[in-house]
Amino acid sequence: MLFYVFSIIAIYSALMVILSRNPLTSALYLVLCFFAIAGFYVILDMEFLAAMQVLVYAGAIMVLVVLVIMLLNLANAKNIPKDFHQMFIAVISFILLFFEIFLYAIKGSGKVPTGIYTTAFIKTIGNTQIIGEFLFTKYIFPFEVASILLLIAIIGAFIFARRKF
Amino acid sequence: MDTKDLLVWSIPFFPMLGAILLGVFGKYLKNYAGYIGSISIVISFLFSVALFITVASTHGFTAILYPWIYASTFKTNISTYIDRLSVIMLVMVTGVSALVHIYSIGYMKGDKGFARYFSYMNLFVFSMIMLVLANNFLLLYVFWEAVGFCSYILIGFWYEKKSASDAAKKAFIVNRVGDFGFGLGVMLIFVSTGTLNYTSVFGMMPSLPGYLVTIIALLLFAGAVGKSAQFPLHIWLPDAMEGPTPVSSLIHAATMVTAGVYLVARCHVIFSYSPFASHVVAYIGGFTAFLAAFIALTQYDIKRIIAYSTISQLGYMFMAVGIGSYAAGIFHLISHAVFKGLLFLTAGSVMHAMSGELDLRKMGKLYSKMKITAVTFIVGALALSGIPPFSGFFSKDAILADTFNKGYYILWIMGEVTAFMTAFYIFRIIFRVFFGESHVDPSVHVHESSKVMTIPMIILASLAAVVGFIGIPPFDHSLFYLFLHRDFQNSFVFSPFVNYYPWFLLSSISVLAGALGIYTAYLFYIKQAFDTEKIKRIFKPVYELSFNKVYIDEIYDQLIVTPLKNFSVYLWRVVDTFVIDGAVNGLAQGFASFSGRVRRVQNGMVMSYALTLMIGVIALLAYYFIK
Amino acid sequence: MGLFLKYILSILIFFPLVSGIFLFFINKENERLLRNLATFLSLVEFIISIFLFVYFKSSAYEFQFVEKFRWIKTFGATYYLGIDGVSLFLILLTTLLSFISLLSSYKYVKVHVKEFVILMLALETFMIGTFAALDILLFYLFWEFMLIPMYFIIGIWGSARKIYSAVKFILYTLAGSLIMLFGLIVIFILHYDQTGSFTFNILKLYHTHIPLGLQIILFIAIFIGFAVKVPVFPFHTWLADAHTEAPTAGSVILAGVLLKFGIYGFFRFAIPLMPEATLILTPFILVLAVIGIIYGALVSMVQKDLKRLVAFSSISHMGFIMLGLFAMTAISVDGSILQLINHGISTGALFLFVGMLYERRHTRLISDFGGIAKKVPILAALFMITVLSSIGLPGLNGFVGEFLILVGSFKQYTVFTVIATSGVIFAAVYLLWMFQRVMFQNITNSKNEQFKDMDLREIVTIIPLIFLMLYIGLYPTPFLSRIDPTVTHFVNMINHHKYAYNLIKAKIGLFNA
Amino acid sequence: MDINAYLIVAGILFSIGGLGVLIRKNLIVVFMSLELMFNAANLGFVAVSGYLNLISGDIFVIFVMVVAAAEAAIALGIAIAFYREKGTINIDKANELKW
Repeated sequence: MLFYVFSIIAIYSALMVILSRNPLTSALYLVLCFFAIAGFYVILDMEFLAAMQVLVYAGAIMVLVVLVIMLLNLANAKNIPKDFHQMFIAVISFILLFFEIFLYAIKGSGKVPTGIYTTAFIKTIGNTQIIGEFLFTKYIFPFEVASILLLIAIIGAFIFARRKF
Repeated sequence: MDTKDLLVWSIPFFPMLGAILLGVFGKYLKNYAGYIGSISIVISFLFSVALFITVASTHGFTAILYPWIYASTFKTNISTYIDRLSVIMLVMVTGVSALVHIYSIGYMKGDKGFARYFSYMNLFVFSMIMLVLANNFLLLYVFWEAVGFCSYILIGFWYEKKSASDAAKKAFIVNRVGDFGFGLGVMLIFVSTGTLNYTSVFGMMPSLPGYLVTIIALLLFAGAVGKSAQFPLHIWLPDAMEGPTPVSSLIHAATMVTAGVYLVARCHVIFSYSPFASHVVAYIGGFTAFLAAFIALTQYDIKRIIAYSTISQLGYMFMAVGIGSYAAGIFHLISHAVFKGLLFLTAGSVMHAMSGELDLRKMGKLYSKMKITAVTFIVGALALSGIPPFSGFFSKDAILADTFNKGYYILWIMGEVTAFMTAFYIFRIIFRVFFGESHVDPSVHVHESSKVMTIPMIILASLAAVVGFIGIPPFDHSLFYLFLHRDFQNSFVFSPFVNYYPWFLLSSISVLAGALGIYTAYLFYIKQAFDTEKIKRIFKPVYELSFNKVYIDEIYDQLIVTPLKNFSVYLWRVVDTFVIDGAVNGLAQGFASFSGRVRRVQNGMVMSYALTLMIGVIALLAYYFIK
Repeated sequence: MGLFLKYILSILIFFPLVSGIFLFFINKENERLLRNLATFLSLVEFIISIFLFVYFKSSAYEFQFVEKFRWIKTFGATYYLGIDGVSLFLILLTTLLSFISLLSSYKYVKVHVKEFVILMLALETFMIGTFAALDILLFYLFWEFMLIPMYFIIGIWGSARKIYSAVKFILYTLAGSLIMLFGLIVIFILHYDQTGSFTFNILKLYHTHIPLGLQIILFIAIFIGFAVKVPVFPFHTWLADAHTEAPTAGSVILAGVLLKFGIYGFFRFAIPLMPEATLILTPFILVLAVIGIIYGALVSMVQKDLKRLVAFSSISHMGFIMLGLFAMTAISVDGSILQLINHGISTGALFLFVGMLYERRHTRLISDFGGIAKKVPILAALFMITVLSSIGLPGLNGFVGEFLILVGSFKQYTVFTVIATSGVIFAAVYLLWMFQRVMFQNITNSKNEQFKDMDLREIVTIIPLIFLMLYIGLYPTPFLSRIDPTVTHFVNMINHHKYAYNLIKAKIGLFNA
Repeated sequence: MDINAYLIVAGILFSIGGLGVLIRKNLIVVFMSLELMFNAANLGFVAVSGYLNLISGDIFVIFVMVVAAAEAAIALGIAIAFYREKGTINIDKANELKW
């Protein structure tokens, strides 16, 4: 039941993201959408990810977006012409795309559960611990790389945002 | 290498050494260049005489210097073949060369290219010696071309003159046309016999099919036609007179141009097994003799007249070797070398005295001013006209008697008519240059040449007077015939004697023809018995034909040179630039315009790129789904 | 010494490249040092290559100085080097001409000296590598690398239409070599299908059995690749432009070495890989070769530009070489290979002389010269020898090669040979006519009054070539004795296939003559 | 809930995001649509991971978040630079990537 509620919220807010004219409205709907997705994570027993979703996406990234919108004063940037030709093809192709995804989804891969991390097992340890354990053992190298990536992103953002190149 | 070999190799060695020394250090040698050049030839001449004596008493032999080209089954050496024919040629070549070199010291005095001249001349003598000595066809071909090259650089010696460099180029290219045939002949010999050695090739001739022998012989003869300036490749020789006169004397009268005759005589085995080819040789010779004499009748340039005379006399020689009278041909070659060399040297002396003037119309009455030159010239002219007891009489009559007795009557008649014309044109020179009225430009100081020039002339004149006696008729009992004929024994007799008229009967006819020619010239130019202008008008077509050299140069120009040039320009401008390059560039432009259209797809709009990408993703997914 | 000889080919290949990298660290302002050092290093390279000549066993046809290392194991590519009598001389020619062309560019190349010498040295590496490689992939790698420096040499230091020529050169050759690559890969895959192992080793690929129909298609593909390089008649238009616009050094290397790759490719790859197709297509190739001889000569005759004239004469000469190679007798192939060397020497020297004339007068039009022999006796004399060598005057190198080609081809292809021989006449016509108009007659253009004769550097540049012209002309044995075993082996290998070829001929009734 | 339901929802979100990328011209909105697509993919990861009793999908989501964060920083930096350069954030003005 909860699933359907979240689904409706997510899809509705996603539609509003791309349909509303005001970027600020879009941003707020997007936050809503992220919350809905966080809800999915909770249903799927991944509370840690849900928390991360809210913190990183809804919190950090969207704040940044809103900040930029404010900074560039884009709230009323409405006079952008539309390209109906492009829109038409895009809509058609995305109906097709969705159709394909749908087909893949119902067809399934025929795989059966093989892992040992059943819901019950995760619950005995706690999902945060498991993720943490993995991150610092098996995925330590990607983890470190990710940190470097972030560092680079910081530098990159700084360079791009500087007034003069 | 034993002493005999050493003797052989020292003959070409000295001229070669001289050529290199003079070529490299010529600048520093100044006047000594002439002495070095001459001495090297004289030494070579002495060695030749020594070799002559050696060979006269023994059989011929082969001397190998080193292996030259060894490629798979193709093997040739740098090696020589010495027999009586080659030593006779050798003595003649080195002897005349030595005299001409000495003469040149005087003639070329003060020329800027003095050392260069002697270097070239020594190189020529070296090449000519090697040509005579070669023991295989490839080496012969090599030096065949080498003498052609020396002739090229010597004709073009005064290269500042356009006419000289043109003449040089013409000589080389016309010779190349002949050598084209010669080269093919050499290849055909190798292909059909598997070797290029004279003795092995000649040994295999009887076993080859007749048509092959004929083709080989004709191809070789093509080379001879080019080098010996026979019709239809004779056009280069008159132009070659642009070179210094001693060059004309040595190369274009005595030695190089006779190489063709030497070639036929050397390859007499091949030619004798192909009567057809031999007859081609004989008739071309006869026709050339007549044609050249006919042209010589009306020319005004002394050297050109003598050049046509050379062509004509070479025609006699080919006539002789073409009917199988090889010894007679060689005999005429030797005596012609002497008297024609002499004529050129004296012509050079006249030219020297007249400050380079060669036009008959601007001379006259020179006899009193240059007696030695005049007398020696007259000796040469008498020899050329076949008046006894000068050498030309013996040698020419040996040929004419054989033509008649072997039944070639047409050739004989042509020969006799030519003899008449020969006597006429050569005495035309004498009467107009040395006698008659003087038309000399008064500003020219006419003088006798220096001793260094006259002495070689005198030596040659005395030789021209006496050398004939080695062939006292009847020719086949003469000293010369008996000496040489051993070398020609292995040839196939295709033209037996059909008549046995005694020699004096035939000789008297030719002497008569010669005397008649002289008398006609006398009537024309001394007595002035006829109005020459009137005769010119009456025989206008004939006169024009003779005066314009039968238009052969013009015919070649219209028929070959100009069309070829136009065709080449067509190939370049149309085929190369337009068709091929056009196709290539057209292809490139086609691609460019096609890409020009295609690149419009890339419009720079990020969104449309993204759309395309999405469509690609959809297509891929669809593909995997269907698969 | 032993180690040196063992790896001499690698040393030869990479020495110039290493030298080039070394020169990279020298200040580009110091042009004198750069030039001298580059010339010196290329001289060292040449001296190293002499060891090849000395230690080459002349009686054997097998590959010598072989080096073999694993390179890319997955698809059987190896670093496999080795030379036989043919590649030996081509490598020697390369090292000599590289040295000479560096020495010749002291005056001609005035800008970007550093880049020029480095590119020249790199080019040398790639050229030697191409000749020494016995692995198709390695060969192809060097083959394509070679285009890069040449492209820049033409494009940067060329004259008027340099960009057009450079692009034309690279597109032409690239198109050809890509078609060739296709053919080589097909053979590679066929070999895999037949033996189950990947290899690029040329000696193993020789044994690939290719069905006849496919063989003909592949041969045509590979033929086009090499024919562009040679160049054979309809593929020649890049040559005139590239030769004309390239700087002297570029022209020398182009004519002296790059054109040889086509013939070398035929000899090493196309013919042994597809012998039956070769034998079937020989008449057509010979027709092209003979057309090339006559066409090149005729077009050359009417050129107004000296360099263009020499370039077209190259087409004519390469026609002779094609004729000799495809006539496929031991004598004619011997002659062809010798003529390869001769052509490199004489045409290289011709380009050097044209370059010298250009440096003095800054024009290449024949009509701008005339009468300069008087001013420059040394230049005239040496130029004359070179011209004569190119004409094929006996006693000089050109004659030996040309004669062997013709005499070898004569028996089987008489008509072609006769036509080809007439090309010898035309050679005399166009070269002597050119020489006359440039050197002889009176000085008509007052600018020619100030002509300077050759200086010491120029004489040193030319003398090795002149020496070789005389040496090969008078005593070709050291050359022929090393070439001959290889060639004999090659011809025997082809004749081995004649049997199969004759069967095919009988079956399809082709060329019943 | 059945795994398919999650995947279909993820698919819908992904499609909507992609549509947004293609039809909107506002650089910021395009960026937000991209984030939406990321999230759709994340949802898929988590759902499948849970279904297969694995943990790697979840770990991957964390990395995706890292990348998204980094991307956000850079992308917004670019957006500012772009706006400064062109005076607008109409994405059609970024049309120099051609020919």
